[in-house]
Amino acid sequence: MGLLDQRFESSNVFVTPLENVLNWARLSSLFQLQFGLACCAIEMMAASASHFDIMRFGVIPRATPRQVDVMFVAGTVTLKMASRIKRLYDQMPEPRYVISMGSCANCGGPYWEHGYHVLKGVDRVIPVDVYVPGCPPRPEALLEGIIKLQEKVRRETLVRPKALA
Amino acid sequence: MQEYLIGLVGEPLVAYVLMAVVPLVFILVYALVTLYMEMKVAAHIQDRVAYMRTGWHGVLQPFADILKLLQKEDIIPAQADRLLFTAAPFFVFVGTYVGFAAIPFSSGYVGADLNLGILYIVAVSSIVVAGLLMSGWASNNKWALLGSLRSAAQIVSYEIPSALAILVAVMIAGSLNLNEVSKFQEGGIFNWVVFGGPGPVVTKLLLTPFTLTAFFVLLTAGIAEANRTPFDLPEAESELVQGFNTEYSGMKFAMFYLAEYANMFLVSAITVCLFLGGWQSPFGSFMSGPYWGAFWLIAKGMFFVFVQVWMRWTLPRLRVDQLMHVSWKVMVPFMFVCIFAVGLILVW
Amino acid sequence: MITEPRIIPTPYVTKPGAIRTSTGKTIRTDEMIINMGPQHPSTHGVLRLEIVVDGEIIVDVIPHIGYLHRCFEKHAEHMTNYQQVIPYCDRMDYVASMNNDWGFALAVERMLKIEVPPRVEYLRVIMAELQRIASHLVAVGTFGIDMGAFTPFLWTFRDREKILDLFEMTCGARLLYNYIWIGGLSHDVPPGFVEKAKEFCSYFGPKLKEFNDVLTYNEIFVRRTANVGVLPPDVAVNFACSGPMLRGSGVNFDLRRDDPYGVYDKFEWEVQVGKGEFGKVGDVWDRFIVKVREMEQSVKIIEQAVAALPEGNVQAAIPKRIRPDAGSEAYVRTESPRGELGFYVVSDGSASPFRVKARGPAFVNLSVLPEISRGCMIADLVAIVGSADIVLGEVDR
Amino acid sequence: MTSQEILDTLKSLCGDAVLDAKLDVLQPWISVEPLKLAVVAKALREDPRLDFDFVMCMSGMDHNNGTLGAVYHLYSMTQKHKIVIKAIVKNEDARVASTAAIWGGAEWHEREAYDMFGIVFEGHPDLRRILLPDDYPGHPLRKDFVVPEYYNGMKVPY
Repeated sequence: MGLLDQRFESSNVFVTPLENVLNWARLSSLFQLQFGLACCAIEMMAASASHFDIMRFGVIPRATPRQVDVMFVAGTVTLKMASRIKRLYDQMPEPRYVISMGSCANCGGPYWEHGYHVLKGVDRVIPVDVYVPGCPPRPEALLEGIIKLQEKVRRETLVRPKALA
Repeated sequence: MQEYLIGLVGEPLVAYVLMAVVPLVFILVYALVTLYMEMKVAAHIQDRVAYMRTGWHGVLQPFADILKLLQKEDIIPAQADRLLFTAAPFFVFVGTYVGFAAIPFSSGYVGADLNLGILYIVAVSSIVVAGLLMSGWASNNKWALLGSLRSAAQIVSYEIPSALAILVAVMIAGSLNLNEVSKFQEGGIFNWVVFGGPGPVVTKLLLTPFTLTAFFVLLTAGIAEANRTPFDLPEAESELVQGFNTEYSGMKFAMFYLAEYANMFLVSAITVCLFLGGWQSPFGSFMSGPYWGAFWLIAKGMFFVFVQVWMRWTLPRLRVDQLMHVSWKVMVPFMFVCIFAVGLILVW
Repeated sequence: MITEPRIIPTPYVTKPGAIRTSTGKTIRTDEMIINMGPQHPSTHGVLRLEIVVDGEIIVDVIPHIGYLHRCFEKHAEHMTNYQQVIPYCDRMDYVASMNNDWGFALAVERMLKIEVPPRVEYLRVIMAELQRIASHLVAVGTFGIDMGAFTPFLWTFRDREKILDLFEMTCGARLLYNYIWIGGLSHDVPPGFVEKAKEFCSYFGPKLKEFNDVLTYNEIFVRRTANVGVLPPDVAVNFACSGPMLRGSGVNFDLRRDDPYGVYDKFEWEVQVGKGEFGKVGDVWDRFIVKVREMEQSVKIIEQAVAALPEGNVQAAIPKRIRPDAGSEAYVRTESPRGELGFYVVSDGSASPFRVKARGPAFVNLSVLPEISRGCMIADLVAIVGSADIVLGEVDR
Repeated sequence: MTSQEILDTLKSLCGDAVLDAKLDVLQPWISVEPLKLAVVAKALREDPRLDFDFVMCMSGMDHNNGTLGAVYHLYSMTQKHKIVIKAIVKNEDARVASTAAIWGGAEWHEREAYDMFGIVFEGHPDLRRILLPDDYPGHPLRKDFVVPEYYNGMKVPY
């Protein structure tokens, strides 16, 4: 849980601008876990290379899960890897986001039927914020996924949900 | 400036605090600028554009980064040594920050006008080593441990050639006080210590090869002490994940980051003060004075920060044994020769 | 509830060592086991290396693979026809899809004794060589990152985009193409392809020189890589290493020349071998420079193939339902960018393969890693893994 | 050397181990006694006329008739000839002599065959599973393999 998250009972004239500023900071500085699984990792690398330049959106790769905000699950998640991914996710500090990149991470992709060692969707082990379809998704699709994630972050609130109040 | 401030606020203690705040503010502003600059310079080297979405050409990106890091959850690993883990980033930052006290930003401002200024800087920067060792040990992470051991070995080794190089400048200027050394180099670019300091032309010509060598050694050793490429072994990303700060998150990580950037400027500023005239204008009395002095020191310092950034995005990294080799078997013998020669020339 | 897997410990016991100090005292030291990966910046994917270190010196390396085991062979057996296997071949070595497609298609063609039209042969060579350049660009670029130089990586990816543009105009995909089919190609190249390919060839030469200036002949880089991870030729052959790994050790062996397929015999080109210019033959630098020089050779081949590209059909006459004779089998090997890529295909007379075994070059090249990395430093291990140019999709299949 | 000459040489070296051969196919193969494979491999590797030093490929097989097979595709870098060696074993007694001591390149392939088919290679230095996790149930490339419903709490089928 991040600073100030869910610390307010209701929204008011002070909370809303604060929310806007904090959400702006969150969405424009998304450090990414430098970690690829399979084919999509190559497209993820292409997205961070000169041609597509994911850094325009403030996405910087960091090697350790302790310093990142978003994890791109780029590729097929196998049963052997699933527990590792869960651990990586657990090591990330709040607020944390997950982009599931590619069909394999979304639902098992081409390995859905006979993949005896493939996890059919990373959402079976960790929560996913944005799904990027494609096999593999083009780098533009990943950029779109980041924009979608930014839209989601922009709507976040510091107010505690009614159900928890 | 000190007397002026005491007169202004009346209370000496408040004046001292105000004096101390100046470098802190400077470090923060400078770190924001350099964060942005580093990424933009890197982008231009690499045929891309980097930050574009936060403000005009992404100028607000450093603010977003800091604000976001403030919001992050502060993780202390379960098996970590909590006290040392929390204290380490402060040690690292403070070790760098106190070094700024003895840097003469202009003829009118120096935090602490110490007689042994440069010696003081060399001494207090050792606190950084303690902080790095603490961070690696307390994290209870093998990569962090390796990283911190590497950095301790590296910083301790490179302090020797850098101290010897400092000695060359000190011998020529005849003072350990950085402000005095800066004053000594008055009268334009050719009176700087890197060109032999003010003196007869023959002495200058004789001194220049040795002072140039000392200058490059000091700069290189400084980069090594600041853990920048090609000497960024302690946090060698491709080998040790993130090195000593592997387990750090949120603001503690930001402290390390800040300390690294502050250190970059500190080593540049020391080099500038000792060899490149400090706050002196390169054009003699033209564009000089207390305010221009601050401009010149920061401009020269920033130039070497830029050089460090440039090198980082161009060069590969050394290996541990090669790093030690460069320090002990190349730089230290070279510096002994330099000191001997400079001493000989000065006595003669 | 997801539980942690039960793990059989590797058969390694750490041994206490001792350092004798100058005063004659001995200090007891312990070996430390570090897990490198599966999430580590320089394992090129999801490789896990269990390394036993004494300080920074590596005592032993135990590779653990399988974190990307995607059951290629099971899928190949369960497809309704042979053609459907090709997309899975694409995804096996995702950095060199064209070469993988060709390998499988060639295996089935040999079983069926199909001759493909000349235009197909030429286009396959062009595609495979373009893919080889693209793959080597990824390899040398990421190797730069392993050495701490980030910029060359971005430069290589910039140049790789030009090749991907060519592929994209051919078949619409950037990475996984499904372009080379059994008995031919999925379709002909579009108009303008030949001109763009020529343009690429002339663009690429200067860029490669620029890359060499900034990385290959950099003093620090040379010192980091020369005399590191030396793989002697006899060990390389015994461990069945192939591709740049084998040629880097000075063994003059290239399947394009020594076990001919395609129309490689019609072009002028040379097999590149490591010569030990800065150290012993078979060190990391040799393996690296072989890749760089192979890119030059590939450009040469593409230039000749594009100039001589014949007109004609792009699909041979093949039966609508591919059913090789029952019991027929073929092991066909091709030179993928990483080395000998073999497909062992067995048919039982039905429309789907009875058994497909893929021999990934990276899988075999990786198995020699413990042999060549004992006694070096952690930074050297990173260099050795980088120079072996593994793609985990192919190691684990 | 032609495949006939290879067969004759091999028979003269260790004739009792050679069971069967088929030379008139695309890639000629020789079938050998599974538990004497190491002896055959030593002969193939060390005889200067044969000199098979390069294991191109080693595959496990399930013939779907109660037998498993280990197939070695060999190549000689010096003599430039190829041969295929097969060792066929019963499902219930799947034991083959390991060749890892003779060809380093076969070591991981044999581990893979053990992992996928459950063929035990006797004398292998480190016969653990290589691709699948240590506690994975069954050998997936056997034709009678059934995909487990759950593995460590994770649902496996779609």
